[in-house]
Amino acid sequence: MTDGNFGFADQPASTGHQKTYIEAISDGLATEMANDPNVLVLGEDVGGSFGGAFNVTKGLAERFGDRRVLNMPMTELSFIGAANGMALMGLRPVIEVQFADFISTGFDSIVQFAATTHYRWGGSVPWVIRAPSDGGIRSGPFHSQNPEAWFVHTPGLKVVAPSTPADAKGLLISAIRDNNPVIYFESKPLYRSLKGPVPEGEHSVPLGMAAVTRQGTDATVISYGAMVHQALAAAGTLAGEGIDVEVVDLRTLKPLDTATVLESVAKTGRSLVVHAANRLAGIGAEIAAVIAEEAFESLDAPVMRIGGLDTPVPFSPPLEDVYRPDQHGIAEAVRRICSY
Amino acid sequence: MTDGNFGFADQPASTGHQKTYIEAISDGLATEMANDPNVLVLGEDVGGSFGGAFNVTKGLAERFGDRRVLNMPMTELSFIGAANGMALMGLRPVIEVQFADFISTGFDSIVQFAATTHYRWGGSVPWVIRAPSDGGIRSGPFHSQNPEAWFVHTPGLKVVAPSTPADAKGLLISAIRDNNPVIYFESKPLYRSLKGPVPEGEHSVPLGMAAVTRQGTDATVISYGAMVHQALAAAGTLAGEGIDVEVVDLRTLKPLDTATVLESVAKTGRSLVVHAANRLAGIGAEIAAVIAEEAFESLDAPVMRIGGLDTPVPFSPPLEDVYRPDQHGIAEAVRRICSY
Amino acid sequence: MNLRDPAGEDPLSEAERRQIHYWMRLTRTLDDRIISLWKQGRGLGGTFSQRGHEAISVGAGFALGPDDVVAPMHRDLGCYLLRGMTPARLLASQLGRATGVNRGRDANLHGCGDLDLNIIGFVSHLPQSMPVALGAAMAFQYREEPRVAMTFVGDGSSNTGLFHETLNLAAVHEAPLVVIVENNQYAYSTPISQQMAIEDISQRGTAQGVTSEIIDGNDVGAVHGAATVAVERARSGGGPTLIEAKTMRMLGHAIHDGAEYVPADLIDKWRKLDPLERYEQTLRDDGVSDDRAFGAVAARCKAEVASAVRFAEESEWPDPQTVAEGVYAP
Amino acid sequence: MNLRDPAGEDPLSEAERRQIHYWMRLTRTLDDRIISLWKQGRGLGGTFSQRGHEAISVGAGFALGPDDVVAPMHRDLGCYLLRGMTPARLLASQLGRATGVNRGRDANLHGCGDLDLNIIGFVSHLPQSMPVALGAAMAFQYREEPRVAMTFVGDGSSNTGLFHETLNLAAVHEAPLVVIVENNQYAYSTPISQQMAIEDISQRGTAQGVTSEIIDGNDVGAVHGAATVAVERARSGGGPTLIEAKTMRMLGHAIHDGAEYVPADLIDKWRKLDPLERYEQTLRDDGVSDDRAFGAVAARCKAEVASAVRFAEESEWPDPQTVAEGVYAP
Ligand SMILES: Cc1ncc(C[n+]2csc(CCOP(=O)(O)OP(=O)(O)O)c2C)c(N)n1
Ligand SMILES: Cc1ncc(C[n+]2csc(CCOP(=O)(O)OP(=O)(O)O)c2C)c(N)n1
Ligand SMILES: [Mg+2]
Ligand SMILES: [Mg+2]
Repeated sequence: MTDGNFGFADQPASTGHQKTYIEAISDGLATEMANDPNVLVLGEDVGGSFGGAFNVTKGLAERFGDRRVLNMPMTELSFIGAANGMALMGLRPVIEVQFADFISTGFDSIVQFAATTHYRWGGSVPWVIRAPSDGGIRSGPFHSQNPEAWFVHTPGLKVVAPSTPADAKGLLISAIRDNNPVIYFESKPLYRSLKGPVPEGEHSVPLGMAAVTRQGTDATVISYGAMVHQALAAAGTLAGEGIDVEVVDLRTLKPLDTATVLESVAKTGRSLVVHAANRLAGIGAEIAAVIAEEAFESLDAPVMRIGGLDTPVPFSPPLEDVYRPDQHGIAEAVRRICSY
Repeated sequence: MTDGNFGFADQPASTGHQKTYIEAISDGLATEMANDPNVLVLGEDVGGSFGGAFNVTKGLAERFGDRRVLNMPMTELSFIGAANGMALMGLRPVIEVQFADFISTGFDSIVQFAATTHYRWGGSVPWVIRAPSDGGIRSGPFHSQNPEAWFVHTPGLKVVAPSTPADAKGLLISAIRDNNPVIYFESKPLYRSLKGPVPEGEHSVPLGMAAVTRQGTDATVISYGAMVHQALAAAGTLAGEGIDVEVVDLRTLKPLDTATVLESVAKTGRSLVVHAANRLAGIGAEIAAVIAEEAFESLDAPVMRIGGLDTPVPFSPPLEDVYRPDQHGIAEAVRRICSY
Repeated sequence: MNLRDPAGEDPLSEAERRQIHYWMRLTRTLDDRIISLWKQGRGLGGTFSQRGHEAISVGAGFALGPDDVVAPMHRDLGCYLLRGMTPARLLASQLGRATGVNRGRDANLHGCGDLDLNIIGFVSHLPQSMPVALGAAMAFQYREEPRVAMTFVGDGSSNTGLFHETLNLAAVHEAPLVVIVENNQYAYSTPISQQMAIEDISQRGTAQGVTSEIIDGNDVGAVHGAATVAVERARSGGGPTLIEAKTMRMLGHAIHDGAEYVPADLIDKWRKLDPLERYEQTLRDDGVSDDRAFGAVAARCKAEVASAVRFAEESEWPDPQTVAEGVYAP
Repeated sequence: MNLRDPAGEDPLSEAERRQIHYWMRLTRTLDDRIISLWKQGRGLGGTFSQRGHEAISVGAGFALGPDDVVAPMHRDLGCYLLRGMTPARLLASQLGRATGVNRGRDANLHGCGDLDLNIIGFVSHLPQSMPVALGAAMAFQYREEPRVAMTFVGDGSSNTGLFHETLNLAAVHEAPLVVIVENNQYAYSTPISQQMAIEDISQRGTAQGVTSEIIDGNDVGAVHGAATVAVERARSGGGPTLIEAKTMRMLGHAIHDGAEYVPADLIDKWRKLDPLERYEQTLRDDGVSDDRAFGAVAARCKAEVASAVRFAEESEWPDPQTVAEGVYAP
């Protein structure tokens, strides 16, 4: 599963145009809409000339027609529910929730209906929810949430969280093509701050495969989304101190690619899991538990976790800055496990 | 925190009348209603002569008047929201969701409003949601759920899950007196199958304290709710094989009493976490991660987890029986860690 | 008698009317048998009776064409049957067998979905079938297919936000959706007077701009007529319809519930309005059928149900090895 | 002019009318200043303008007594102010300072709650304030206190299930609740025609059995009059009221939004109906005030806001050491 997956193997570092992370999402969406007439977009404010709170869908209504880009009233529970019905009838709706924080308003339609339907009676619900998530941009407790753990814990869903423009496009296309409900957490802090090469046209990145974004021998940092870049920055700092860090980007949170994680930890013997979501009972706990159980004999230090505090995401910069993991905390934790 | 807490120290094994687990819940509720006029009950079908789907509130309307036991329409989102307002005004509503499975319908009122309010502006929201949870009783994917992990991951909530009649009463009373939103997961499979001594009148068990329900030296099994009894049964079997198991009953899932867990693991060096909820990204992951990080040096074997499969809870007995952890699987896992 | 036709003539052929009667009788027979099985301790988990709801589930379901889609709920046994879900599969499902509709994965009528029959299975969380049916209707619009989606919902469920959201969205999109409200006056133990401050649920549809009306839910002709008009409206681009069918839940909420909270005279009143007996009387009056024929139908239904019970009880259990299969679509 | 009084006499004293004017002017002045601060890059995060909504938030809020409780939303700046939340605290909150209402924990007007002022803070998830206000009203009923709860909600929010559920529950309990619907014709970029198939939101209240009416939301007298009647109805046991106040959102959804999607002539039309200018004209016409006095009020408001800006900008930041404090009530 992880063969050929090291060192950006499927992150085409040298091909494709430079695009921001958010442009890559729009590109992926337009590419798949052009490719498959069953793909349609729905959400609050996504239609017309406006194109959504972040302009991800701007231009789609013009290009593909109003019938394929539907403005919804502010009623997440019913429009995700309607997407369940569309998907059962063979369409592939791509739903935008305006902020990931509002996904909780549509909770039942996701965790009770969409997640359970195939298991119970075989109906297939191929939708994607695009959820602009994460903080660090001073938007307070209701526009900064990272609710992925709720969905990873729920049987029947898939969850992805790209960290690069190329993956943003490639994972979105795979998510749309997948025959199951997929929640696609996009990173607001990366939207316009991160640029990278993105292949033109067809480009898919398989769900369920982590990437080893940086090879190293001394410790493994496992992360996803914006925190991958904090991990890489910390790795850069630590390289100067003679600590060689391997960075694993999970990319898909459900199903989890534990094989890649365990392979890396077997090599390094030290591991740290990092996410911006609340640390307590977050996905980091699952990964740490898997490592603790399955890599027990390779461990030279306890597996550590860094995550958001067990508080709502505070608004004020001095508070959010201590709430939120960053490269300094990551570097410090890696030093600790490496000197264990 | 754990002093004097061993061997049922605060589980009054010899005092109090014998009551079933469900009678103990009703007793706790009536005791606190008699004690505090601010306590009122609301939920679907809880009122009148009926007294709820499980009859927990039967007799309360007659005893305390209809104004203190309010039948609600089937609208969890708004009646939990209304409880938020009542609680802000100084009442202490005890909300019954008919099955824990339906707590997801009121999700926003819990995770967005109730959980965040004190942190954001100091309003205090002292309610309790009573959620009849867990399966093993052939009631299928929508009447068997164990959704506690969603709430443990959410900052601002407290979560309890009693395993004995005495704790069912004592934790309920403490939950009602707590000035925060508390979700109280009661165990349907224990309702009428478990009887035990329950102190009359005043009886509270503090939130946030685990109990060491069985002392042992070879391995620690950490659990809560109905699974505690499976762990005890397994410990009985294993005692015959010369394996002396300590059983920790968490009782409160948030805040977690990690001190008691770590103390036990420090002693035994081997640990297994068990819950009926889906294993993947469940609370067991958090506990295993804490043990892996903080008890690293005491561990003689990898910390293991047993939980529900990553599927909806299946209805048919042969399926549910393999879905659901039991004493045999627990005993087997303990043998494995003990022969590691 | 079809309320649609002022001349009093039923637009249905005699054969169709006999079919409707057959489905009602089969529904009643199967329902009665389920209750007796559960009382004998041969059931598994809980189960819901639909007694008294035959006119609604059969009358409305009969108005659909084969390509239309339906999302029924827990008291719509008749609708499942007439769409082609056999008593054998339904019973095997309720008994948790591998041969049941959901292969032992879901309880009673929950999750009895089969897209080959254009039936969407439901979840407990009421009324989740509403937005799903709406989504199906919007898919038909999107693909410009002349298909209609129908769903059923209770009085209790009509208090939920999802009910209102769905009606609003359906109205905005003029979706080909038909919503049948089964107002059986109770949600579990809670009478309608404690659930809402209004008399008629239909006004909730009107308030969202959905064409709404009230019918006698124990008159299968009335139900079928209203449903037919609504289905035609939907199919011809006239948008959604809400039909409030007034009826009464004749037994407890579910098998374990004795419903002591329901006044006896309310039940007595509605027993006299039994939809099956009334339809038989109409067919007799109209000379479409007679007691001999009814006897033959009853015998046939009894035999079908008996063979279904045999099939279900003799069916194998699901293989525990397969428990984790099918969570994801390939 | 108060619509309640057919004789055209305003039941408010002249002093009260000048107070209302003051609150409207203060609201406008603070709002304008917030916009200019943010445009100058001195803001933090996003912020919402309430321009054009002064008549609603002030007129309705002014109908409450000190013991009544209010749960306002993101465009109800005026209501916060007249309940006693000072511009200084509000601005410090928006700038994330330790001296702000929520001590840096929440953004813009979110979470500006203070039970000493009987204000409940709101969360983003709309319209969560509705059931919370209902619960407060039910608490007053339970304790037999003569208090009323009021809340505000937008046209967009009136599509949500929670809106309907809350109205239904309020009607069933005849709760002392007043719901002000600010129909400003847009939810973010979505015009009301794409949100609902109906003209008037008030009919959604009527459909649940809630007394409902429509008023001119740019006429502060009308708003205050209707709110006063509703508050009195609630206080005297007459149950809930919904008031639909028609208005227009004059700027973008939030500070970053240029609202290019709004037709210019719609804005032009409503600009002529500016609630503050209209009220000044009324006060002039009625001889209650004059331009000199208005000038003095404007100057006072400007000074108050200027000092609030100074206070807020000079306030200390929250101590990062405290970040984990206050999650739980002791
Ligand atoms: C969201 C939700 N909450 C609670 C329940 C539990 N429950 C099952 S059926 C029922 C009553 C439903 O009443 P109604 O909609 O009138 O349907 P009926 O059973 O009368 O046909 C309740 C409360 C549920 N299914 N869904
Ligand atoms: C449940 C939910 N979904 C999405 C949003 C994002 N959002 C914030 S305000 C808004 C529009 C609200 O419109 P309306 O209720 O009319 O209030 P207005 O802003 O016009 O005053 C939206 C979609 C939200 N706050 N809550
Ligand atoms: Mg009913
Ligand atoms: Mg609006």
